[in-house]
Amino acid sequence: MAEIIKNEPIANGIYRMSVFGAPLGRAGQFFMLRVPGALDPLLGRPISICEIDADKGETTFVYQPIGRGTAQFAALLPGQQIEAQGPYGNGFPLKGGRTVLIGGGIGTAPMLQLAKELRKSDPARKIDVFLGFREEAYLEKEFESYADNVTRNIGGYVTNDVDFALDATYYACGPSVMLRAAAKAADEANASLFVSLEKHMACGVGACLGCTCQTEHGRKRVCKDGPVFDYREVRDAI
Amino acid sequence: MAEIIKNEPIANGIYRMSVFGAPLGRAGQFFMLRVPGALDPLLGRPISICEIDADKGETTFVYQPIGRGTAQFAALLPGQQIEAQGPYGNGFPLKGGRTVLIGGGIGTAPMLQLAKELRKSDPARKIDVFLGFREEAYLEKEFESYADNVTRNIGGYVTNDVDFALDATYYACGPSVMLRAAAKAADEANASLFVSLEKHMACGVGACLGCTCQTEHGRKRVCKDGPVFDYREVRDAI
Amino acid sequence: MPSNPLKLTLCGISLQNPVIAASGTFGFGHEYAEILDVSRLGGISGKGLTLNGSAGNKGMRVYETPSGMLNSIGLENPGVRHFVTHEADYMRALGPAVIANLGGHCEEDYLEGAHLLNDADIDILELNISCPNVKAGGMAFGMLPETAADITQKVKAVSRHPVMVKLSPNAPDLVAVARACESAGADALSLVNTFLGMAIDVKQKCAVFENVYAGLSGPAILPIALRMVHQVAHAVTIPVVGMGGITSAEDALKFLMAGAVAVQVGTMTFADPKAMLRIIDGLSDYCAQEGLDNLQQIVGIL
Amino acid sequence: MPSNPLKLTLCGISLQNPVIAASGTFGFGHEYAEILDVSRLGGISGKGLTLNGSAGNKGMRVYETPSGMLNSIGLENPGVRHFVTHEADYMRALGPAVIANLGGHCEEDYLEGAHLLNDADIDILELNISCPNVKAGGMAFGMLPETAADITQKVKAVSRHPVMVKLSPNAPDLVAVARACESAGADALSLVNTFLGMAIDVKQKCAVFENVYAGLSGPAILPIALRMVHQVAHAVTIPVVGMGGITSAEDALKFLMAGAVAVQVGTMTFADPKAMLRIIDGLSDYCAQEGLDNLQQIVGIL
Ligand SMILES: Cc1cc2nc3c(=O)[nH]c(=O)nc-3n(C[C@H](O)[C@H](O)[C@H](O)COP(=O)(O)OP(=O)(O)OC[C@H]3O[C@@H](n4cnc5c(N)ncnc54)[C@H](O)[C@@H]3O)c2cc1C
Ligand SMILES: Cc1cc2nc3c(=O)[nH]c(=O)nc-3n(C[C@H](O)[C@H](O)[C@H](O)COP(=O)(O)OP(=O)(O)OC[C@H]3O[C@@H](n4cnc5c(N)ncnc54)[C@H](O)[C@@H]3O)c2cc1C
Ligand SMILES: Cc1cc2nc3c(=O)[nH]c(=O)nc-3n(C[C@H](O)[C@H](O)[C@H](O)COP(=O)(O)O)c2cc1C
Ligand SMILES: Cc1cc2nc3c(=O)[nH]c(=O)nc-3n(C[C@H](O)[C@H](O)[C@H](O)COP(=O)(O)O)c2cc1C
Ligand code: FES
Ligand code: FES
Repeated sequence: MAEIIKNEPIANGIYRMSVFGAPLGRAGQFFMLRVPGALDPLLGRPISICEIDADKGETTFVYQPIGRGTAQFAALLPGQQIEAQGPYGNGFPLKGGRTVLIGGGIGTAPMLQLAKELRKSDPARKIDVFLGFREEAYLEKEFESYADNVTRNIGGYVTNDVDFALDATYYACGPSVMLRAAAKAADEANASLFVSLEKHMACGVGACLGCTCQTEHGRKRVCKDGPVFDYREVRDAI
Repeated sequence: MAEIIKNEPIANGIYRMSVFGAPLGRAGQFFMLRVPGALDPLLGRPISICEIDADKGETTFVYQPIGRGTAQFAALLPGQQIEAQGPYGNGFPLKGGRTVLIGGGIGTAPMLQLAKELRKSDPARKIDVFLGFREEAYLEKEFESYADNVTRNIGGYVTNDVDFALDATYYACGPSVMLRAAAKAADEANASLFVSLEKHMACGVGACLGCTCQTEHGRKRVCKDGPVFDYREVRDAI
Repeated sequence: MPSNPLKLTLCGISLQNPVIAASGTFGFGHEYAEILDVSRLGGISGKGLTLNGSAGNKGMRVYETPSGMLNSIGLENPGVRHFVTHEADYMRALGPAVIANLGGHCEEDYLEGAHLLNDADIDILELNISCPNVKAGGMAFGMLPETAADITQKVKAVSRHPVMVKLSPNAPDLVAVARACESAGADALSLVNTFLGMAIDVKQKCAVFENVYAGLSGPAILPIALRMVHQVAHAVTIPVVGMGGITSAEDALKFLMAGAVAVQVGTMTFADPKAMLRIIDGLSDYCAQEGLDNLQQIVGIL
Repeated sequence: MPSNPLKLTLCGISLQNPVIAASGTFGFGHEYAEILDVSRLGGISGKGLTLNGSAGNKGMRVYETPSGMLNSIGLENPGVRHFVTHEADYMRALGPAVIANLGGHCEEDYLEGAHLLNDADIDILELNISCPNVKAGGMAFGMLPETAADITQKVKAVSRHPVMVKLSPNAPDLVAVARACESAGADALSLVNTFLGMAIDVKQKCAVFENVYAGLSGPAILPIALRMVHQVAHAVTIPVVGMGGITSAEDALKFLMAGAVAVQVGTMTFADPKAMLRIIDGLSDYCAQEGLDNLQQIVGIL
């Protein structure tokens, strides 16, 4: 059980929630969040770690209330409790050298903690961040603390802004169309690209087989073996 | 939908919640309260009006978190919404002359608004209040604003403190044992006694027939034809 | 002036929309008429009637379960004669289509009840052969195709009203029962009635209900009810009215897409008395968004 | 030293408590072993196996419903041989009783699978004749008393392990199936598997699941599952293991009072991974409060 410290809109239809007491994870991992007590909604909702403040013991999520579960989250107030099971999933591999981060919509959320960890692991490296939004940008300022460049795109194709021919590691999270475009570009440029996938989940830990997908190395569970994969492995599942 | 103004414990395991925006009722009526959105708990919980502040448009409830629904209420914070359907039920008949109010445990709650209305209807009348609690008293002070005497009993039988032989109207709400004792005493003294009954409810409006009881005048619905009855009518249902 | 996209015809009766209050959850309309504009409903199915009325079951009658409820009302009702003389005209005056729900303990009761209802100005007789809460009650008739067909055919022979048979989800072979009722002349089918369930009071170490088992309704049963409506709608050609846990316009659309021409809403009305009005508004919005001339165009598209 | 009041014997196997992880909801134990002390469980029923393994169903596989979920995993599993060589010993080392859940597409698959499992160090073979998610799959065997008895008897003849037959709540006559399995030699029965349900994506105007229907589990089904366990436990003399929507010690006690000697917990583990540990602690507390030497004293008191 974690305690809600803050829970506020940061853009139209986008909320940021900070909680205290959830075990600390790492970039690319997620929690199954659930309002305690009631049996409906029943299952936890997978929500990525957006930022970790290890000193304060706080984890921040950025989420979009789109259905019953997430709408319930938006109604919570500081001081109330939320069940935060996790951290689950493999997280992003922290590669050395130059890195390019591509986030689309709510997929920008996990990129922030990734930028933070990449920066911490190497204060001198180059980190380029590309953010794509449909209508309104968010988290831009936060990225500026860790990135060298933050490019944002509203209403267009963020992947068009990205040069995939650099000697860099690329990380992407966002809607399928965006990931497919990134994969195509990475193919053409022979780039190294890691993608974070989304699937409907029940358990989040690898037990129910609700989120499996076909990969180059057999069937894998997005929640447990992912959500982050080398895009070449999961080409058919994007 | 009503907005929560206050929601705090006032004794061990007893909460008081004030809401704004619920239609104003009268003493003895109740609301079906429900946390909006989720489908579990599904049904509203019948909770009596404890006090009405007509000027502010506020209704106050006093409740005991004993199960899933009421425990959910206790976790709500000011600013959050609660569905308050009602007011339902007949309410207490406001008789003239001397009155004696008997409340047991959480059954003290509806008596407060009754005292208020009785006092308002006749500033000169005599109002005696008897409150029985198992371990800890609450609402005592509030009753003092309207009553001439407030007698409390902790751990004993509150009905033993009451003289049923007065030329007065008696009102009682509390656990069945208490109501049965009051009915017996009223029988012996030939007193006029109104009791507020409790039954498990689904609709609260008289449509589901989940709360019917056998009365002297045929089957009646506690939610719609009651919850307040002349005790003689519902002797077998107490 | 564009015509009302929600209107439909059920058993030759014109309904202004496909949202009907489910039997046993709306009385005869009085109570909710004080709280909401009941004239906006498509129809109202009244509390289940038995020939001579009944005081219903003893003991606990309603019990909440996760996203659902068990009830053991046991058809408490004032009897068919009372309905004919005191309730039918009131219901007619409310505006929505009037459906009388008739249960029975034996064939004679059903037939005499149906006969008496010929004197009432109702639109549809809903033949309840599926109430699980009365011993030797309606559900016995609804479990097997033969008995269901038999009572349907006999009631049809007596009644001047269209007959909609209400099916039990507890029937071993629901589709066979549905087909049998169709062959026996049913004008429409409605389903589902409640699922047989059980509750135990752990503290008291006893069953919560005097009858031990009771009927489960509410959102919890929606996925099973939807599957059953889909199966039945694909097996018969008469209209099917679907129900079971509907809470929203989206839920209602699911039943329509699965093959129901109309829906009934029960338990959700208890939780939110205005649920049916919300659903009607939502269906209107849906037609506008999708550019549908008539909502019936989506019936059975799955 | 007082003995453990939760312990019991099931099919001759000693269990430290009556709380068993339900098949398909706990993998083979690996995943939850990272999160909680799985050694405290009474038993673990592994993911349903088929002879040659399977990639499971395509498309959407899990979908939340009010207080429940539909699944259409379709028995994705690595096959019996893989289980025997790679999983059985791991499960044994975890501590709780080891139950292998075996599904099948045809009689040969079941018998060959049961034969191969003779080489594995398991405690109980749970014969799954009730998976609703595989076409021509296990559920076909579980619908009728004759087919259920036939496969039970044949598997019993092949297997060196005690056989617990897992029943389908979708069987037209569940009690008859239970009796038939008992007569055919089943050592125990477990129920319920999931209820056939349906989900529709209104926006896309299509069924959510490629197989159209899927299996409903979770708290929503508890009242129906409890009724079925009560019915079956009263109809047979072999032990019954109950399940369906259990979330708490109180829920578990309901199934025990209804006649189950042990329970399985599935969906609730997804919502709260530690649910089974809470349940075990709650059952211990209950024995202490009630002064029970052994929890089995309350089995079937209703
Ligand atoms: C690994 C992972 C990380 C995620 N991180 C974030 C994040 O940081 N911020 C954010 O806003 N969203 C995130 N999502 C998506 C988020 O989980 C869904 O938006 C959310 O579950 C929707 O729940 P709901 O109750 O609002 O919607 P409903 O439609 O009511 O949900 C019904 C069911 O479907 C599931 N579901 C619905 N949409 C999705 C979806 N897009 N992905 C997975 N399951 C879904 C729900 O979990 C639930 O079980 C993430 C998803 C995954 C798989
Ligand atoms: C007319 C009326 C007025 C009431 N006024 C108050 C009040 O002012 N303050 C207060 O604390 N309580 C009051 N109660 C009792 C209150 O309704 C129950 O304590 C509450 O419903 C319990 O809900 P739960 O979810 O906490 O318990 P659960 O046991 O989880 O509830 C399960 C179901 O049982 C019903 N239920 C459980 N206990 C009772 C009960 N004692 N009476 C009726 N239904 C019950 C619930 O409504 C729910 O449908 C009143 C009851 C009635 C009938
Ligand atoms: C309290 C209650 C009483 C009911 N009484 C009747 C009845 O008299 N006749 C009948 O045919 N169905 C009766 N039903 C069943 C409902 O009409 C409906 O079939 C069922 O509740 C499923 O719909 P729902 O989930 O929307 O409630 C009753 C249901 C409830 C909850
Ligand atoms: C995701 C999922 C997968 C399941 N897989 C199996 C299986 O492989 N074999 C089986 O016998 N039952 C399977 N079941 C059924 C459960 O074992 C159990 O019978 C059912 O879920 C009811 O219990 P519950 O409500 O506690 O989940 C599965 C259930 C779920 C939810
Ligand atoms: S969500 Fe259960 S295996 Fe991934
Ligand atoms: S609670 Fe429905 S009639 Fe009283």
